Amino acid sequence: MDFTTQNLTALFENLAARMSAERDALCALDGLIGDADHGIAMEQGMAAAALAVPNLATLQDQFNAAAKAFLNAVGASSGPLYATALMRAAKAAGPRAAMPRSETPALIAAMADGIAHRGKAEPGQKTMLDAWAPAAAAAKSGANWAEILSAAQSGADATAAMQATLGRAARLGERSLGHKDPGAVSACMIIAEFAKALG
Amino acid sequence: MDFTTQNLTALFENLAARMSAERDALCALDGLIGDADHGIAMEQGMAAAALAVPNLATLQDQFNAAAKAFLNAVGASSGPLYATALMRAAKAAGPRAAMPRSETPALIAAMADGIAHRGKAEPGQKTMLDAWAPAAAAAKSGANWAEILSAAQSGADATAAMQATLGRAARLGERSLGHKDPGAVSACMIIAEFAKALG
Amino acid sequence: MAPTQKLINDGNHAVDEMLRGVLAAHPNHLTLAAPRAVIAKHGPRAGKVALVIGGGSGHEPTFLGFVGKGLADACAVGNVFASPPPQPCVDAAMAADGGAGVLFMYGNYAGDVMNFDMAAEMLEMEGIEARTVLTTDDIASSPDRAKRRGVAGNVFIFKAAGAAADKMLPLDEVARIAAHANARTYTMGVALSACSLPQTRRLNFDLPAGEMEIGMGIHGEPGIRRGALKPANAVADEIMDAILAEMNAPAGAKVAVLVNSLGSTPLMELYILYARVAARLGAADLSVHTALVGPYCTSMEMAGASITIMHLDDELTQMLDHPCDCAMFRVG
Amino acid sequence: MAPTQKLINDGNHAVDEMLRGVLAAHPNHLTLAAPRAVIAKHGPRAGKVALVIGGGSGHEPTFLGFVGKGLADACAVGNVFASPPPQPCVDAAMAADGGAGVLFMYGNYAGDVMNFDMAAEMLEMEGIEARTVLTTDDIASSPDRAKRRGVAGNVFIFKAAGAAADKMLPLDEVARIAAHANARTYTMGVALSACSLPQTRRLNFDLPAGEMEIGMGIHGEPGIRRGALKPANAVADEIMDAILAEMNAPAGAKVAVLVNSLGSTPLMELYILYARVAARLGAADLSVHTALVGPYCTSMEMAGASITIMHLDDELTQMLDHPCDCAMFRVG
Ligand SMILES: Nc1ncnc2c1ncn2[C@@H]1O[C@H](COP(=O)(O)OP(=O)(O)O)[C@@H](O)[C@H]1O
Ligand SMILES: Nc1ncnc2c1ncn2[C@@H]1O[C@H](COP(=O)(O)OP(=O)(O)O)[C@@H](O)[C@H]1O
Ligand SMILES: [Mg+2]
Ligand SMILES: [Mg+2]
Ligand SMILES: [Mg+2]
Ligand SMILES: [Mg+2]
Repeated sequence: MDFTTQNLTALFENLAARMSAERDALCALDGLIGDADHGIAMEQGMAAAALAVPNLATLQDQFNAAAKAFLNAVGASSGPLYATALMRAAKAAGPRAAMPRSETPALIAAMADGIAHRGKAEPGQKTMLDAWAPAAAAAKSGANWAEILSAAQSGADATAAMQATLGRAARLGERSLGHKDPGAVSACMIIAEFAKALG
Repeated sequence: MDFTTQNLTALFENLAARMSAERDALCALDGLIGDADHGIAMEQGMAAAALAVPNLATLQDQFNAAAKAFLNAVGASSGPLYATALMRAAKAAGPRAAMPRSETPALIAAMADGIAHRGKAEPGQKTMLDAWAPAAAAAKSGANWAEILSAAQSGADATAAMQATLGRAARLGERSLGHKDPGAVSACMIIAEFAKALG
Repeated sequence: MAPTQKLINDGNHAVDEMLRGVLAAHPNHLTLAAPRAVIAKHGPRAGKVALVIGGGSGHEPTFLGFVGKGLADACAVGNVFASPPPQPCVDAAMAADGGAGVLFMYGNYAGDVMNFDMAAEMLEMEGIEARTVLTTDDIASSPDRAKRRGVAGNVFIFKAAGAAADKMLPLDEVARIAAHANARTYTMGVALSACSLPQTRRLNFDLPAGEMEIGMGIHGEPGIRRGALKPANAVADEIMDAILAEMNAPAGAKVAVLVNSLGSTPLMELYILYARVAARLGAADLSVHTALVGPYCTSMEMAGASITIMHLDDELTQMLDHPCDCAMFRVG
Repeated sequence: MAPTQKLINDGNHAVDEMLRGVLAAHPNHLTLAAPRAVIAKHGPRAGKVALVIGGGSGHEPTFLGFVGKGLADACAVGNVFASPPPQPCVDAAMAADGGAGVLFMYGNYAGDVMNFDMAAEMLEMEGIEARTVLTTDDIASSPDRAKRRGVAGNVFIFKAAGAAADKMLPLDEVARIAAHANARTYTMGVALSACSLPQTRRLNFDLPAGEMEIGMGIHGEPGIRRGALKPANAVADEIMDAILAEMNAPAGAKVAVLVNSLGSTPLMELYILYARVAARLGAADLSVHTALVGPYCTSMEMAGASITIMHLDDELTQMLDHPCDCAMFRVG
């Protein structure tokens, strides 16, 4: 069965619900090495995205609408990063009402590219890219959704041992050690929802 | 043995030490129905008075010097009240280097008069006068120092059941009930030091 | 309990060190007439009524910050939450005196009344006429206006009197306008946290989370009653209900508004309150001529806010619009 | 843990309700160009470079309060501690554009850079030239100036750029002066308590009594290190040592000083700090041309303070002295 616009609408609803449920935990994580608002940004962004996607004809339109809605609701760092990620996903999905499930891992790879591009980020800098990049690598190498998610999670776990060199936490120097990057943690949650819908 | 200028110098030293020791407790009391600074006012006032009284020729000069020093160090409500009290004590002591101990209870009566005059206060309004007035009444009726002190203490204890109608606490209405007036409590401490020196 | 977190040196010297900083920061506005007596550089002049304000410290920018051309000529500076003694009041008055008499203005507190009254007596002996107008704008503090405290309304009331003096009106007129301004000014506040004195660094009362003190003054004294912490709009409504009922202004009247922080309540919260205050005034068909939002009359680090409304008439409008130039407040 | 004590309604609407209050309180200064895009009533005009500032909310009076004739022409308003998205930046720029180009100025944070860069790209498509000067005054945040955060120094840096634009200088010159102002501005701060977001009302970090965060930014993010809470003079000395060493100004130079409250630190403490700052500047034979003391760039209810020194030259002096008239800041 193909992945349809209905399926994507449902996925964004799940993403919104998940971010809402995790809001305070993500804020607490961001409080340790950032400004304690990451959960709020992700909740607002995904809520806006979920409102924007129903009743659109193509997956591409949906992802683009989600990108725009997320960005306008949030700003912050997460806004441009996820807006760019979602616009890349739109391109990958293309102007069609459904796509074969076998092609969906390419969405993850596209999103990771968008984040790296917008954030001028590389793996190892203790950002969300440390979850997205290994997930994308797994996706590109033909891994299944469980493997993609597990790659993201290992990547996010590894951020605890990194010293941040990009984003707000970079100013903390060694004080950023020992805490996971909140953006990498929320990235795993997003990828987990993709996996649940598609795996 | 007469009560001399040396004795009065020592008494003010004791008053300063006592107020310093009780500062935080008096502030805490004032916090319940006032602005939490009564201990600070009494500490500063008595410290300044103690510095002002040595090397003066007469008890009158000493009390007047103490009055002025207390007032200038403190302001607040306590300043004018105790300055006036101490000026009345100066008058009662008179321009002499010593006074018979038997006459010293008159100092308490004079101080109480000064406070009532400056504060336009009457007993029952939940102020320091509720300690000073019964002490003065006892002093005038020929009571000994133990009795004077005990009158002051009963008066101060009774303020807990009063609703304030004068001073800062008057704005609290019924919320002033159940707490002793801080000025009445510090008054007992002062009278206790007089009693220790003179009893 | 651990001492509260303050950037001070020695609590006993906090007021004098602050004063030193104020004088250093505002050399074009303020100078010292005597210890604890601050005078405006360009305010006092011959033939002008001298407006002398004062009170305890810890309310900054009240009182110090309102000394300047067009507002107060001088200020007596007390210890934290303590009226200044008579001497600095006298020093301030003598330094500001222009031969046309002195008007003392300060909040109605027992301590301030006793000290300033002693100062007025001392000035009389010097042949200087001193009159007094107490501010009594805190409507929560007593049903009887004469017994009320003076709180944030000070800003508007001092401003009106300062303008009258700056226009070279005689003492009688300045005092009349000051009393008139006070009579038409209404304030009520709430506190969301206690504050602490520099000497003790202990919270002066205990306020559990989720509660607030209603009818709060500006000295950390408890309010009139304690209640559940409500949303900003409900708090604004409770205060505006009380003020509008007392003020009883006819539709179409003009008002001045001050939404004041008691210390640590930030501008974001004040403007949220202001939005509701403006809506309430609009609904009552009252128009806002002047709006001030910020920390104008504080209790050090206390959290909370007060709302002041001055019911304007042409005279008071003119007085509020008159220019003034103080270290911490300017109009025009 | 109990929610922090705030006078708000719904945390999700706090920024929009604040904005409503700001616009209601300052109708002569500010108006809305689009949602979350505020524009000065008397600032923008034909042939003038448009200075557009912006950033997250929660720093009031930064950024909103510095919009007005002679300073910023417009401002994009983000969520609390969150950069505004590109759209309000574009809206603010288009509304303020006078045909002479747009200068974006904001603090150097990853989020702001991404959003404003997207805005600049969008403006390019509209044929409007947009340049950017980031503020990077927080000397504690990195040894490398280009990587530093922009904090309270914003006030002086925006002021200089706003004056240059108001004098009708061309975009190149305005951008040069803005960068020059930034390069000569040095800030460092300490925090004595955390703050909390309106949505979560939880303290964003845990600071035990008796400790402080040193090298604190303005978003409640932890500082560079944590240390024992020291007396005000020792704190001022530590900051001034760092600033003076970096600034390396010759004896006789002029400076502008800002002693800024991060939120709940009251004027009393700021002036105690200022007294020491003035003494240190005097000892280094530096003279104070402008002194600001108060809450200029805050983190809501956070306790703490920062010290900013701008090393003046004739050009910057002229820019700081140039008049401006904003809702929350005035010069001249
Ligand atoms: N340049 C960047 N590239 C990739 N990810 C970044 C970059 N800057 C920040 N991030 C991510 O953004 C997260 C913070 O997001 P959020 O809290 O919403 O924004 P802000 O830092 O503006 O408050 C960080 O945990 C990190 O994962
Ligand atoms: N009018 C008055 N007459 C007599 N005593 C008064 C009067 N007003 C206040 N007091 C006393 O002063 C005490 C408070 O003193 P203090 O805390 O030093 O001054 P303040 O109230 O100005 O802070 C009260 O507890 C009360 O005993
Ligand atoms: Mg964040
Ligand atoms: Mg008291
Ligand atoms: Mg007091
Ligand atoms: Mg943020």
